[in-house]
Amino acid sequence: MTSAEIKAVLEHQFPAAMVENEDLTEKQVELKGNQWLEIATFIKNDPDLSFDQLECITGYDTGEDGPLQTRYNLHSMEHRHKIEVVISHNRENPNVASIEQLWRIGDWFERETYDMFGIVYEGHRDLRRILCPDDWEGWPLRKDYEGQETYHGIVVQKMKEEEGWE
Amino acid sequence: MSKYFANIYDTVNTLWTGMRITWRHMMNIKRDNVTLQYPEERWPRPERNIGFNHDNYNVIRSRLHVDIDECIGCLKCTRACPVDCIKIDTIKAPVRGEDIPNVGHTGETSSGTKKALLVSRFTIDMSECCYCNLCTYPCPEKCIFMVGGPNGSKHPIDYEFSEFDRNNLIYQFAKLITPGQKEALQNPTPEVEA
Amino acid sequence: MTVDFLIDWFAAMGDFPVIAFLLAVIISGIPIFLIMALNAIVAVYVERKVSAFMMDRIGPMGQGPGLHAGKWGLLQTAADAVKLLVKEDTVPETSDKFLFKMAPYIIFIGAFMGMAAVPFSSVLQVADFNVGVFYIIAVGSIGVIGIVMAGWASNNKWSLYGAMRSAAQIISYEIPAGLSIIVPIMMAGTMNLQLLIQSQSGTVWGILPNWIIFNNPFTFIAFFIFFISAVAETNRTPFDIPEAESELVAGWMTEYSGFRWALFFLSEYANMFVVSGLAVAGFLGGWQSPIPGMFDSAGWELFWFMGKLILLIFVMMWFRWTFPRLRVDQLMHVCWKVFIPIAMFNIFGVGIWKLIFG
Amino acid sequence: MGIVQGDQMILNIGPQHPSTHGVLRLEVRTDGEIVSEIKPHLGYLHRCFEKHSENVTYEQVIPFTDRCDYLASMNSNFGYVVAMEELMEIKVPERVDYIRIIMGELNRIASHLLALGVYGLDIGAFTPFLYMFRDRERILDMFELTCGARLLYNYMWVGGVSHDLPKDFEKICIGFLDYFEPQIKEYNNLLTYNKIFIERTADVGVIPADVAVSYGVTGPNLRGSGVKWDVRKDEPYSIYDRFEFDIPVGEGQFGTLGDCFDRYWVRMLEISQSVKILRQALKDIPDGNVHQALPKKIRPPKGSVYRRTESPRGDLGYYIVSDGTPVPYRVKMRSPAFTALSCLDEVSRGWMISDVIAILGSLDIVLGEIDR
Repeated sequence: MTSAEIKAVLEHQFPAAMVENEDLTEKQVELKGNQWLEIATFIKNDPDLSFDQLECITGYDTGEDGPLQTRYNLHSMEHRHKIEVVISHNRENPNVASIEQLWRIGDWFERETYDMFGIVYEGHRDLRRILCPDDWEGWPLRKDYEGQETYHGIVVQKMKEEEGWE
Repeated sequence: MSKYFANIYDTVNTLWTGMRITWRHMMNIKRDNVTLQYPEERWPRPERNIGFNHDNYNVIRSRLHVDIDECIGCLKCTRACPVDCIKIDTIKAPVRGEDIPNVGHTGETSSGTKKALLVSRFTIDMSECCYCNLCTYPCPEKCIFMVGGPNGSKHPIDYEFSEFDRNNLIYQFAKLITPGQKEALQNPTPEVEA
Repeated sequence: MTVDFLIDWFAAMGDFPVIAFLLAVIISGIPIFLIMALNAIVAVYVERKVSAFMMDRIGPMGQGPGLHAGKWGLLQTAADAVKLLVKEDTVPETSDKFLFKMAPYIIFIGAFMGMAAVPFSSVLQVADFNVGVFYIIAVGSIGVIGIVMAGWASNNKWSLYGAMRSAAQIISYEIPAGLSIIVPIMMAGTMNLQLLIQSQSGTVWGILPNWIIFNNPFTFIAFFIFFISAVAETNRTPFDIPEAESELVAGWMTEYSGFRWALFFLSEYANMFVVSGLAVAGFLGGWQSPIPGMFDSAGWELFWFMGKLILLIFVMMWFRWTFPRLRVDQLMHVCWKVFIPIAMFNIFGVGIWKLIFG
Repeated sequence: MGIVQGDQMILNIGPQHPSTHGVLRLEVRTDGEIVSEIKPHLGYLHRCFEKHSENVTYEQVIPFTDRCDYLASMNSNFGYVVAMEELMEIKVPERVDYIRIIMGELNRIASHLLALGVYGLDIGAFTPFLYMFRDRERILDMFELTCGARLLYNYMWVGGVSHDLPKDFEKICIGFLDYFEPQIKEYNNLLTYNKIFIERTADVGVIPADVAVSYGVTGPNLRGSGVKWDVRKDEPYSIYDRFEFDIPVGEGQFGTLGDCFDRYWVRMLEISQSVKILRQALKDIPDGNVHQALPKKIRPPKGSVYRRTESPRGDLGYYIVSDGTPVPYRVKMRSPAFTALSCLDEVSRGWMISDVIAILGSLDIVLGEIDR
């Protein structure tokens, strides 16, 4: 199926969940977060769609004032078609349902996105930081992130600055 | 039962095949040996005659080198460096394209470009360099290169530049300029007026 | 040149039997230790070279006469030994220090005692027991105690795994080794190593030397079972699971360093020497010449014995650098389901054979 | 750390361990030798690839991609430039495509050789490892000849490659392939058909096809489970659609479909397929200028692209978002080893510690790519 047809199926099934977004390409579709688990279950199990492979979850920060986004690249091994689902989150309290139990790789992808953006995936059974240390502060890939100056008493030395390096 | 013995036969057979291979290699060690006794013998560095723009030079990436007399201080290499290991400070030359002998500044590059800037500092931290070669391509005078580059004939390829002190890996290429000379160059007017 | 000879000799010099006994034992202990050290130094060098040649490398070339530009790294193991002796001897803070320090000696003593009964020639043997075969098999298992002690005392999970695997492995492989060494005992009717070797003189079927391995098909199979079990008992690849470096880092030796580790190393190579010596004595005619009736003077006896022994040690190295490693359960499978049934069958077969042909 | 039952023990494999292929820590809960749970702890090699990428220009990202999958840097570069070219809609000259495929396939062989050799090492066979390293060295020599670097190449650029091939490259490469093909047979005789090796790998660590897909396992690991999926064939990028080659899939000839042996065997077969592609590419490679399509300044239009390519470890995806400036707004790397490692827990439950090492080795992970 083409992306347009997939979108049509989604619109038919979940008319309330669709969000118009002009920034997106025709391969992407933005959905509301509140129905996501239901939609995910549907597109995974529906024989016509059958998105059985979750290629990638990308966290995305639209800017210092804009919302955070999670982008899911889905692919169907059976039908060989793909779609990218975009879900926007409130910047102050970013959360969305976890799809970790549908696509098992979602476990680590969601942990990674949580680690980098602080997006909370509700229902995830083991939502911890994965790449950064457990006690790291802040969400590194957000645009308003500022690095820690000390970590466990280790001062980030600006030796080079003292020597005249910028 | 026959499977049991077939298994044992299979095991003995395949293990014996493997042992024959190692035996053969051991017997032909003179022919098969690939070890080089490093400090005494070295692998020949590959020579090739086409590089960027089909110039005649070796593409081997070893140590960065700058021909400071050619440098015009355009900062293109600094901008190209992904790890910011090149630092350049420049002073506006009093007269464009003129030699300043007391600081060893030459006014023109070998290709005839007149220098407007005097490079007072050209530092490369080789311990940070990631050997990506990106700084060498934008250089308009081809004065920064991995040794063995366009001027390979002048500078032999050198891999072995380990140091005991990390600071020795910060290479200074600019001609030494004392603070007094620097000040004089930056504020040339008072002297002229006096 | 047995220890009995020395005891008699000292006893004849005066009326102090206890002192004579002690002197004789100590004096005969020195050559054993020298042989062990020399064996380790040479075997490690050979192992390095063999492994290198099998891998298309040339192995150590530096340390030798003339230092860096020296010849073939002949002094490499000597340099290693010096390095091990001057290395810091670390004892983990949380270890059981007494056991930790004891373990290397116990393993060493096991190997050392085994060496005492190796028949180098018809006269060169430190202790000529009337139960020599049994003795070697018995003292060979002392090492297990040391290994378990080392693994337990290190207070390290990897060491513990290594020790447990090792205990299971060595105790299991004692059985096929023991069962297959019964075959030469049956053939010769003695457990004395000298008598066992003497019974293998002459020829069999006119051409082959009358070694037990060539005596009948069952003994032929028994030799291989014994040899492979011996490899397993010395913890070498493909049975090196107690120290499997890609799984258990270094197994029960993980926490050891310096001289204590050197003792483990020494014992490992000494164990290889002892089990190969037993295989040679039991199956390959010991110091008997391969061409019956020729080259059998005293010097040749030593030469033949050492030649056969070195050949077997080489085969162990050859195994090591060719094969992958088995898993614990597969190791047990091979032992209990393959070797032990065949070894049992062999004893039966040899008995029948002896009844009919012997 | 969870509650430990009386007769269970928690064992830390790594971060410093010979068989974790880098700095990976596995928190293994064991019952004797039997593994009941594995918790992988990542991040020991985290070098902030994605954060770095947001602070350097597009061409400066390429040296960082080298360092992600340091065993297949060419393929890492390849994935990035393919994604960038899709974003910028650049058509590269044909010669560049051929050069890229030659380099990518050579690097695939090199990477697989290392994977197979190290796998032998994990199982305990030392010698095949060195034989394979010996041959990998020759490939690295060819890379050195081409671009001056042996491991981290920075060779593929957006719109081209940094250097043209050296003059005699075709001859040297064909010479290597002629030398190399008989070696595969020797590896097989020495390691693959070895009964001990088969016993250690067959039936061990079975990943059923549906589990593999659900865990996002890709590349040789997925094909080892019998799924015929290869981005080079199914979503052809560059000019892979011009070449004749098969996708080897696991058959479970010595055990169950999807076991460690299948994954190993698929890699071995893929080496032959890469040789096949290389021979075709070297035969047809056209002349041309490799710098023709290099953009003066890389300033992609606003937009985003997700493109995956087939690296030796599986689907290597790049998600690149551009805001019209010369600096990327967001670069996300979907690393195949990351997804492959995530299934380790499920696959190795109930197996022994030795098998965990075997399974981990068969997944062919590169920590540089997992931690990025």
